[in-house]
Amino acid sequence: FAGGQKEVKKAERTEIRIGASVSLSGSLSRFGNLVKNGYELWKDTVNAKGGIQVGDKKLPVKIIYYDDQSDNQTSAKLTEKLITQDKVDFLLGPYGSGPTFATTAIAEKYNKITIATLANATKIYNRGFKNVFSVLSPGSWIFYSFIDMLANLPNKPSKVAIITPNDLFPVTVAKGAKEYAEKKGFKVVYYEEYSKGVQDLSSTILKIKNSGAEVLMGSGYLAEAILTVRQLKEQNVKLKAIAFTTGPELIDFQKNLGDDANYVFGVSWWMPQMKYSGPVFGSAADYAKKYKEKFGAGLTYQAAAASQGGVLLQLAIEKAGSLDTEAVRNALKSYKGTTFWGPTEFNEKGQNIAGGTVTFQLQNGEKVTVWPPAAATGKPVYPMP
Amino acid sequence: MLPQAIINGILLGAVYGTIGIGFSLVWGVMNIINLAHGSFIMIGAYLSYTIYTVYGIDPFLSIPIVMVLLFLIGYAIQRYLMNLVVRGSVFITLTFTFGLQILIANICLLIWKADYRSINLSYSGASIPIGGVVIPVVRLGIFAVAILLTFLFYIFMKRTKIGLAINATAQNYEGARVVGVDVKNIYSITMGVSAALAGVSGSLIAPIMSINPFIGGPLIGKAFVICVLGGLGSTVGALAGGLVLALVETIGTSFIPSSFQNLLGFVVLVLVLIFMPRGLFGKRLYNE
Amino acid sequence: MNKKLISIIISVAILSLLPFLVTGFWVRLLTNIFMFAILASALNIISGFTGYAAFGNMVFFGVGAYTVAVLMNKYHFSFISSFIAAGFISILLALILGFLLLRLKGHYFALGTLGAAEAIKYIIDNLTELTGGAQGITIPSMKGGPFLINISFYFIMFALLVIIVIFTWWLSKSRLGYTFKAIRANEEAASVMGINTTIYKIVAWSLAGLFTGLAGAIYAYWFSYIDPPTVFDVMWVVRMFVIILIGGAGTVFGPVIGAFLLEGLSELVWSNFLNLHLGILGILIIITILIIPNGLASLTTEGKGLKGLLESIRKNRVNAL
Amino acid sequence: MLKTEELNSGYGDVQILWNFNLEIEEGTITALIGSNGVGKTTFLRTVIGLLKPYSGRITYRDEDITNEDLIARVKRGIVMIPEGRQLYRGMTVEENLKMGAYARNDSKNRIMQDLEWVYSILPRLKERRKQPTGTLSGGEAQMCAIARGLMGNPKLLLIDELSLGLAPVIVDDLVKLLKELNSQKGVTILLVDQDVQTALEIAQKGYVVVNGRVEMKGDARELLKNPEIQKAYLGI
Amino acid sequence: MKDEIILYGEKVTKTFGALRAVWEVDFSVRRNEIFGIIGPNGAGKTTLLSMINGTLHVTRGSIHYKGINITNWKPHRIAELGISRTFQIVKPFPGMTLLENVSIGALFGKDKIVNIRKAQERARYVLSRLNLTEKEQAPVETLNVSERKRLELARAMAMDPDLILLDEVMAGSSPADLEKIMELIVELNREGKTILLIEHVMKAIMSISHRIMVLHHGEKIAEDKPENISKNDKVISAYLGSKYVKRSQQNA
Ligand SMILES: Nc1ncnc2c1ncn2[C@@H]1O[C@H](COP(=O)(O)OP(=O)(O)OP(=O)(O)O)[C@@H](O)[C@H]1O
Ligand SMILES: Nc1ncnc2c1ncn2[C@@H]1O[C@H](COP(=O)(O)OP(=O)(O)OP(=O)(O)O)[C@@H](O)[C@H]1O
Ligand SMILES: [Mg+2]
Ligand SMILES: [Mg+2]
Repeated sequence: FAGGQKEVKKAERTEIRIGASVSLSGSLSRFGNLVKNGYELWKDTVNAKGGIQVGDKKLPVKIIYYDDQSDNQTSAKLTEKLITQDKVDFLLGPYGSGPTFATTAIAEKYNKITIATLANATKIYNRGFKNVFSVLSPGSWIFYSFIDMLANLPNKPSKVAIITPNDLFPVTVAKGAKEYAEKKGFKVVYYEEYSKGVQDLSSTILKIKNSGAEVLMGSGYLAEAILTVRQLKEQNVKLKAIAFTTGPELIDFQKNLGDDANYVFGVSWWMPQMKYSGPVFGSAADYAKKYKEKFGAGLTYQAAAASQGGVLLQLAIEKAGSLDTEAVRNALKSYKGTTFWGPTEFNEKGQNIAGGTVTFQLQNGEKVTVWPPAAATGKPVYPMP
Repeated sequence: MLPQAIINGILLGAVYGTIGIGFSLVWGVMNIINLAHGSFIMIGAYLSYTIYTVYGIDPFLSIPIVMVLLFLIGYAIQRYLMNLVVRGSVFITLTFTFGLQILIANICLLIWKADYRSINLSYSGASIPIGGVVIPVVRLGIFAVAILLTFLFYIFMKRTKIGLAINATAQNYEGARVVGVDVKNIYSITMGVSAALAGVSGSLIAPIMSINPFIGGPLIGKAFVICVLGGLGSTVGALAGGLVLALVETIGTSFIPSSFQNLLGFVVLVLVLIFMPRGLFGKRLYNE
Repeated sequence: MNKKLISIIISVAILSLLPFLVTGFWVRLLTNIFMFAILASALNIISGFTGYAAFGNMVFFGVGAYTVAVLMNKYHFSFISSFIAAGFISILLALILGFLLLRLKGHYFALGTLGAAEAIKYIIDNLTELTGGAQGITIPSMKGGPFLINISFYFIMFALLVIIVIFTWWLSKSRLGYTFKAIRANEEAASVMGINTTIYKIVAWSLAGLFTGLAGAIYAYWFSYIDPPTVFDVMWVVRMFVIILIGGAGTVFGPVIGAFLLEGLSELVWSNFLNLHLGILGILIIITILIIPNGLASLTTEGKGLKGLLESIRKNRVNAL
Repeated sequence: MLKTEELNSGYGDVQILWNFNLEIEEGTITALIGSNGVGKTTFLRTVIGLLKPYSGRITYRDEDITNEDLIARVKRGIVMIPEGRQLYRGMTVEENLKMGAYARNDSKNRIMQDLEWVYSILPRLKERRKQPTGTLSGGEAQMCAIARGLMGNPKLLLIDELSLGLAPVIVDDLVKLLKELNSQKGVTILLVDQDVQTALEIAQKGYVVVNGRVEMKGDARELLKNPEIQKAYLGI
Repeated sequence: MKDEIILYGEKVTKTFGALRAVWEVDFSVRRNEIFGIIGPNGAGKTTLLSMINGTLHVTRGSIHYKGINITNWKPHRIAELGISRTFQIVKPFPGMTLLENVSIGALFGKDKIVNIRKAQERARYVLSRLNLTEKEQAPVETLNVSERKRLELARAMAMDPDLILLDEVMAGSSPADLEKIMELIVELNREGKTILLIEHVMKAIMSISHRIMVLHHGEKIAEDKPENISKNDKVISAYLGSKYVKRSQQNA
């Protein structure tokens, strides 16, 4: 009866089938396409060498993509399709925590492993799922390097403000930043979650002004980062430093803001300037070069994280020597190592607890890495002129 | 803090007003809730952006060009598509404009990609301090243009023959035909004018907000609220609706967390509907 | 009539066997189609029959889903009891909103419901303690193997669909159905005939709300993670309107036919055109309205053969200006 | 002035008018009478151009206007006061009247003069000039519709149900008005009315319509004396 | 019993802003009477009727039916008491057939038939009395003026009311149809129904009404038997006109 539910026999394999449902259209498509670039780059790199070593055979990688149209409901449906129709062996995750919630629930039902490349909302990993592993460290960590940098400044500020749209990932980030800043002795004089998707932040800006904050940390997305910088200026609010999670690393940010983008800080999970290296891609700089050859400019951490997802999967399969879910899961669990992306180690829930973050600053059009010192290519300009 | 919030609200409100006027016009005249209105605004913003980046023309100066282009787009859409179904039920026209909206968004996606864009003027961010408050220059300019155009539109509707004909057609299709109004043309002009107004809104938001092909949806949400607040079929109402919404948003969120900003707009909408079913300035007998 | 009955029985039989023969993806797809058919049928009661464009109908879906989520996540209720609770809360909400909003007419009503739905969405969004706020809330997944889980949800949705279709069928023949239609046609005249329009409108709205809320309840458990933007998504209502439109408003099977066509076709035909499918959906909507504005159900009434079909298409066209 | 030859017209598949022949001389008043549903309104709608005839010919001042659209016909001075009034409900009386002059190319001054003239003959409307027409009483609305027609400066005036819902005094006034228009301004009038007596009293010529066909035509006085007509339409 | 008053109003008033549409009108209608209301256009006749059946709010004063104060009741409750009305500007249910239109009246109205088939039977009977049987399945959009008016009447009759409020049901009807409707109204009256009638067709209202009330500028200026009304100077100057008097003398 339940013929459709049976697994394909493994003996006849000629390739490793990997499924990825990503947003190629709709509101998340900009990032969805970056993620796809990352997956493609990894796949080409592996297949150029004949594929992944599974036991005594080398099997090429085939990635099947579907477009979830930036809709959670659709991404769940497509994941079920990838598993039951296309019979994929593993899954690479979508962009964002929302769709990852949806796809990992399906994958768990069928006992398939997902490497969640761009989803680190804590809640995803608190559901007791066995089959989800995160490339990124917990979302709440992303401002750590920026806060560390502030704490080490000679003329360090004492009052900081944190704002975030009330959306899954940004709020996780903002809460983490608040906790860490307080731990480091800063006074969080203003913390606010504003409505997602607003086109006007003037009252929030006013409240920041009134709070006497010296430094602003903004969680959220590109549009909000641009809006914040612009309205800060309009309302004549002068701060000593401004930092964002998403925004400064993208070319759009500078294009949209011109000179006003100068000296804004960005925090990121990864920068090409970092001095990590490891198997598959070599060093971070090597990776950046490869990316540029294939896709031109515009490398961001999103693409790198996606490639890193592939790398982790590849290393685990090679270590397990099989495509069996159980074996690969064990290999991932016991993995501890460094690649171009940096260090990785998973806890019980599948979160990466070894990763760090970097802080950079836009200085006259250049992204200058300023923290941690080990990766730094320049000094932070503080306070902003 | 409050005076500044009020200033911010008023400046933003005029822009909201322009968003509402064109929407309200099409709704009032043709009984169409034009879900593609947000897309028209988006096209206006993109045109303004493109003219600025390619020819370096200031968005304030390119407003007439954008208006003309959007008028043509609106006119053509009405003439060759919408006129075919405009006599159908509310469901039909509504769903039709929804289809149109998806289509336009996707065409824009092909042309301009999903990237966020906005116009960065040399004087953006400049502001005039007066007393304890500051007035951002760009927003002041936008405010002035919005008020001016609202005024011109008001005159157009009240004083010109075409304006009267638009109104008459709105209220009695056959009655308008009988006195010799070319209703096909009037409908198309109406949509054209509405689109031109949307173009103005687009030009005005391009320097202060980020645009991408998906901003149409949220803007429609605003247009709804503004239109209902102000009352259907009233230019002054749309302006008032815009001001009220913007003030509610800016003043309201000065006292309560900003996460309630969107909630506030809708709560006001529902309250107004319950207590003043025709909005602040809505006319009786308008599409009843 | 007899022929119709036979084809219905055959369809039901096929749909009962199908999940045992196809893969999990198809089971999900069908479950999803059933859900949209339920939602569209529910909307059909208030909008198709009674003529009130309830744009905010998703409010019931969201509230139903959140009832299940909160009860199961926070208070460890079983699914069955949460499901029943979702039904009650949906009706309660319909009563409250109905008394406030059903005095409004036409577009104003559409907007009023939309406003109320958005307001409730943002309230749930801000009740972080209870609902998890914008971060969403997870629901304990159903226990069991994938096959069991798949067919369970399949048959729950299927049963609800059958119930609502039977109900609509009864409605179309009943005094209640006449009443709804009279209200749609001319409310003032209806009230002068002795119809308490307020009460009947609330009845229609509650029925729509009940079924929508129950569908939302199942959805939450099925999906195991919900957040406000998804379960209160206005675009879903628009999709339901498109479904009703394709099938035929105010008819019994229209919404079901529409759901199968729109959701099924979109899956089979154009979801493979990466990047383009949304545009295709737009074009499809426009073409449907240009050609068969009254839905497929309007086509069956005219004579036989291609000529009859073309004739009925011609007759049902919206007259151009 | 106006002539229809073998006119066939109707709604889609439902043909209403059959080989309809009618002729109106310039400067006269013609009455079109018949029971309900015989096609009088349909005829007027075809003449003004709201309906396209299936076949046949319409000539106006010896020019074939069969294929001309409604706007061109209005510009020629053919004006209709439609059944059911068709006012713009949300607009004021005055705005409605101004719309009546829509197709005219006259100066604003001329139009304002006409407005005053219309007000002078229908003073009730002047009282209500700022009231939205949707709230007028039935009879006031009828007056407004007639006044709007007059604002079109008609050469040929088609009136569908002049007296419908009007108080007898008002009907008297309007009848006087039509006579004046006809004799002093030379407006040609085609009048449809269920008050057959009044209609035939002011008309020179009458047509009787039965089931979409002209059944009888002739001098209005004679028709009034015709026993058949007296029996069928005058209730005598 | 015969002279029992079943409907009366005291100082009934309706204002729209500064406009006195109806001003302190006292009136009373006796059981089984045909009570006519005439008056110039805009005199407030329709407004008064709408207040009686609850579609318009009463500004001041009170209205009583069979001893119950029904002032400002909802229209549907008044319908349940057995009062039905027609609209001067007809309001059919579009998109439904004639039979369905009339069935709704039977399903609700006074005695609320629950069985659809029974309601349709009643509707058919009513339609046959109005010569509309042939058009039973026609969509209402295709009806002409007189048919629409008769449809209004049919719906009101299907509700099986005791009191029927008729607002210009004869306007636009040809003399032949007029005759039939007049007969029907008289017949209904003989069957025991009380009728309140607004009409500008003098021939009709003068011949079938038992009593006539005349409104002018919202106020009552006369109330009497038809033959006296047509001689009342106030009524002649405000409403009938001298020509009417002349003509009716001629015909007589
Ligand atoms: N849109 C329509 N579709 C089909 N039939 C129609 C339509 N409109 C009117 N009719 C039919 O056409 C016939 C003629 O109608 P018309 O209105 O021309 O009659 P009339 O002579 O003006 O009658 P009345 O005195 O009642 O105004 C009527 O029987 C009516 O049912
Ligand atoms: N909603 C309203 N707002 C303002 N004025 C109104 C409104 N409704 C009615 N009126 C006015 O009240 C007066 C009485 O109107 P009503 O309809 O009762 O007259 P009527 O006696 O029925 O006249 P007719 O014989 O012409 O039908 C009219 O002058 C009308 O313009
Ligand atoms: Mg007629
Ligand atoms: Mg009246």
